[in-house]
Amino acid sequence: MVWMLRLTLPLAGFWLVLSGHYTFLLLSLGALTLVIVTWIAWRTDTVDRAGVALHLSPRLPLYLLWLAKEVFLASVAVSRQVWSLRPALRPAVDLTPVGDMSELSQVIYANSITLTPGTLSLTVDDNGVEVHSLKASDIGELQAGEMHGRVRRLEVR
Amino acid sequence: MSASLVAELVSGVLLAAGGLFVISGGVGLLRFPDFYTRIHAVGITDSAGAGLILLGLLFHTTSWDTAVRLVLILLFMVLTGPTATHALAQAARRDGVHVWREGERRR
Amino acid sequence: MSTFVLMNVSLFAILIATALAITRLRALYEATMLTALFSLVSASLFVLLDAVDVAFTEAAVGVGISTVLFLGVLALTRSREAVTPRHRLWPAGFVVLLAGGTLIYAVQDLPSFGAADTPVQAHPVTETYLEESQHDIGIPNTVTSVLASYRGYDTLGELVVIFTAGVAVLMLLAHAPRPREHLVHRELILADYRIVRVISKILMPFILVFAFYVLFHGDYGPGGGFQAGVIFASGFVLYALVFGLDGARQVLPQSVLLWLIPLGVLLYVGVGVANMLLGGAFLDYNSLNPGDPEVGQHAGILLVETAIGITVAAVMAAVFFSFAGRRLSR
Amino acid sequence: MLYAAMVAVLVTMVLALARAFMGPGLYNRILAINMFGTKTVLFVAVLGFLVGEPEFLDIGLLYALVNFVAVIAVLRLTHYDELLVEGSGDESP
Repeated sequence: MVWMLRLTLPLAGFWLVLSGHYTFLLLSLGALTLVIVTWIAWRTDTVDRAGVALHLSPRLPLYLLWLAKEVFLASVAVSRQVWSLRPALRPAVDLTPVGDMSELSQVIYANSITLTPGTLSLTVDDNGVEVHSLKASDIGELQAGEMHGRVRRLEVR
Repeated sequence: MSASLVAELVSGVLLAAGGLFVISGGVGLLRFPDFYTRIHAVGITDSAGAGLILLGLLFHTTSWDTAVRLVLILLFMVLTGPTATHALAQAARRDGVHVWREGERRR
Repeated sequence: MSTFVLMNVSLFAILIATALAITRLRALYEATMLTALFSLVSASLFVLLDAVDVAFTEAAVGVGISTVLFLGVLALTRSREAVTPRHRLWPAGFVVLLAGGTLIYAVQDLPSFGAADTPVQAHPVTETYLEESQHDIGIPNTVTSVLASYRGYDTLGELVVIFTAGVAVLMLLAHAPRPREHLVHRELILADYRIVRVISKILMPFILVFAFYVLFHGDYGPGGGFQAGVIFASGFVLYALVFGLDGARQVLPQSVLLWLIPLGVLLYVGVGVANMLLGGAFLDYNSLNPGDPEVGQHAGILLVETAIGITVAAVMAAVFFSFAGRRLSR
Repeated sequence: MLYAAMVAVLVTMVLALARAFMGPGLYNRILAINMFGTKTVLFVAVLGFLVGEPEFLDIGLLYALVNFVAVIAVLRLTHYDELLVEGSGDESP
């Protein structure tokens, strides 16, 4: 039941903001859509047992704002490399630990790493995220764990 | 100053900054020495460039429908963009695409 | 030169450059990627020309499905183009030059770009569609009224073409031999890619909802049955790509797909037959609700678009399954 | 500023195209084409505002979703080549 709500509520929101026509006909078609898609999603869950659900933490918007700031700063740094006459690129590959994160948090963490220019997640498993970066200090920053901590705090509810 | 003028100004600044990032990424895609470093360049256009341009458009509109779609596009790009690049990088890594180190010939 | 001309010219230049690059490449995977790019550029051009519905279709079909199908085909054959011996290039070159020359000669007869006095613009039927569709049919998107109501016959024909093509492909490919075990070991199993798996899982329902949104809002904006069907199929293909064909088949069994293919066509024809039983002409939706023709039109268009969506989605998914099923087993 | 953003996007499209032509290899091309796809989203969005018809954003939304499927498809389906060469004798030069 909780599973269904977690899935259906975002989908319902998606339909409502997209639609913009709140007539009886379109709302009932929307309800029909939600029934069909939820049913298909339920079937996929029994097939792949991936057990992924959108845990929308109330802290998520705050995290996204912080991430946006990081992305902006990193973009400025990489852009300066792009435009400098002799780009000082010292690529490095190293592992940054994930600790005992849930799978979804690992994904958020790895994608945040990729989203920030200058760092890129290569592989993800329980040992950690293998990161490729334009300079070694970027990986050091990740290993220091600020982003990791913020992603961790998204889990706490 | 009226609110709409401020919105116009903010939108202009965001669009200009976004355009700058977008071009930077494109130039980086050509200038950087190997596949992995180029991904970082693409990262600038896809995250900062796209984000700023979409935000700029968001300040440019007064219609609710349009604003919703801009936000949705932004959300989907945040979701799919890094996933696609990560998948690419992981597949390239698995295929043994060489990681360029400083001082090597560009490829 | 106005900005729009400039944008048109630059997009056309990109388009031609892409086409030339596609012909030059011998590595067919790369060429297929460039055809996807070709679709992106031409869709942008359609947007620029204000043909929003066409752009929508091009985006959905060209990028979402045909790339995937091409790749599925390449997975069955080999991915490098054979080198044609030089002496055999001459006749081909002659034919190409002849055909190209004829086309360029014919271009002189085309109206100039953006001309207002072309037959398309000047013919009274254009006026009729644009002016009277609001009164006759009462939905904002004239493209949808033309496609589903005024020219319902044509659209039925198109649907039957898709149906026939789908059946033909399935007859050729449906009985797939299982892939040989030793060939599978180097395959990329995306379900092991944690991020791709999680994000695809989250994204898939949204793609499906978006497909339904496109289907049901064709009256108001760009969209309709064809696009919706393709988007639905591509959402499903995403699932099959990540979680394997067997998984996708468990979610939506092949037999169900095979039933859905004719179901759409039958629904379309059924609407027409119902019109006749109610005393109207074939596909004359007014007869669905003689009191208020607009309601009848609305219902008829909705049903017909749904019918298109069902068949297109089922055909696309089934065709992908049968191509991929020859190799992709997991 | 809309025009400036538009020009930036178009120029970057050309740059991405250059990388897609040059390669080298499959991955650089996919990378460039993936980037071209996201630029198309921006192009369509900005164009919608220039023309004054923001309904175009539906197309942008569609691109953002479909481009992802295409990239995943390439990654999933491009690994058969060597199989043919190593695995069976039916590959003639």
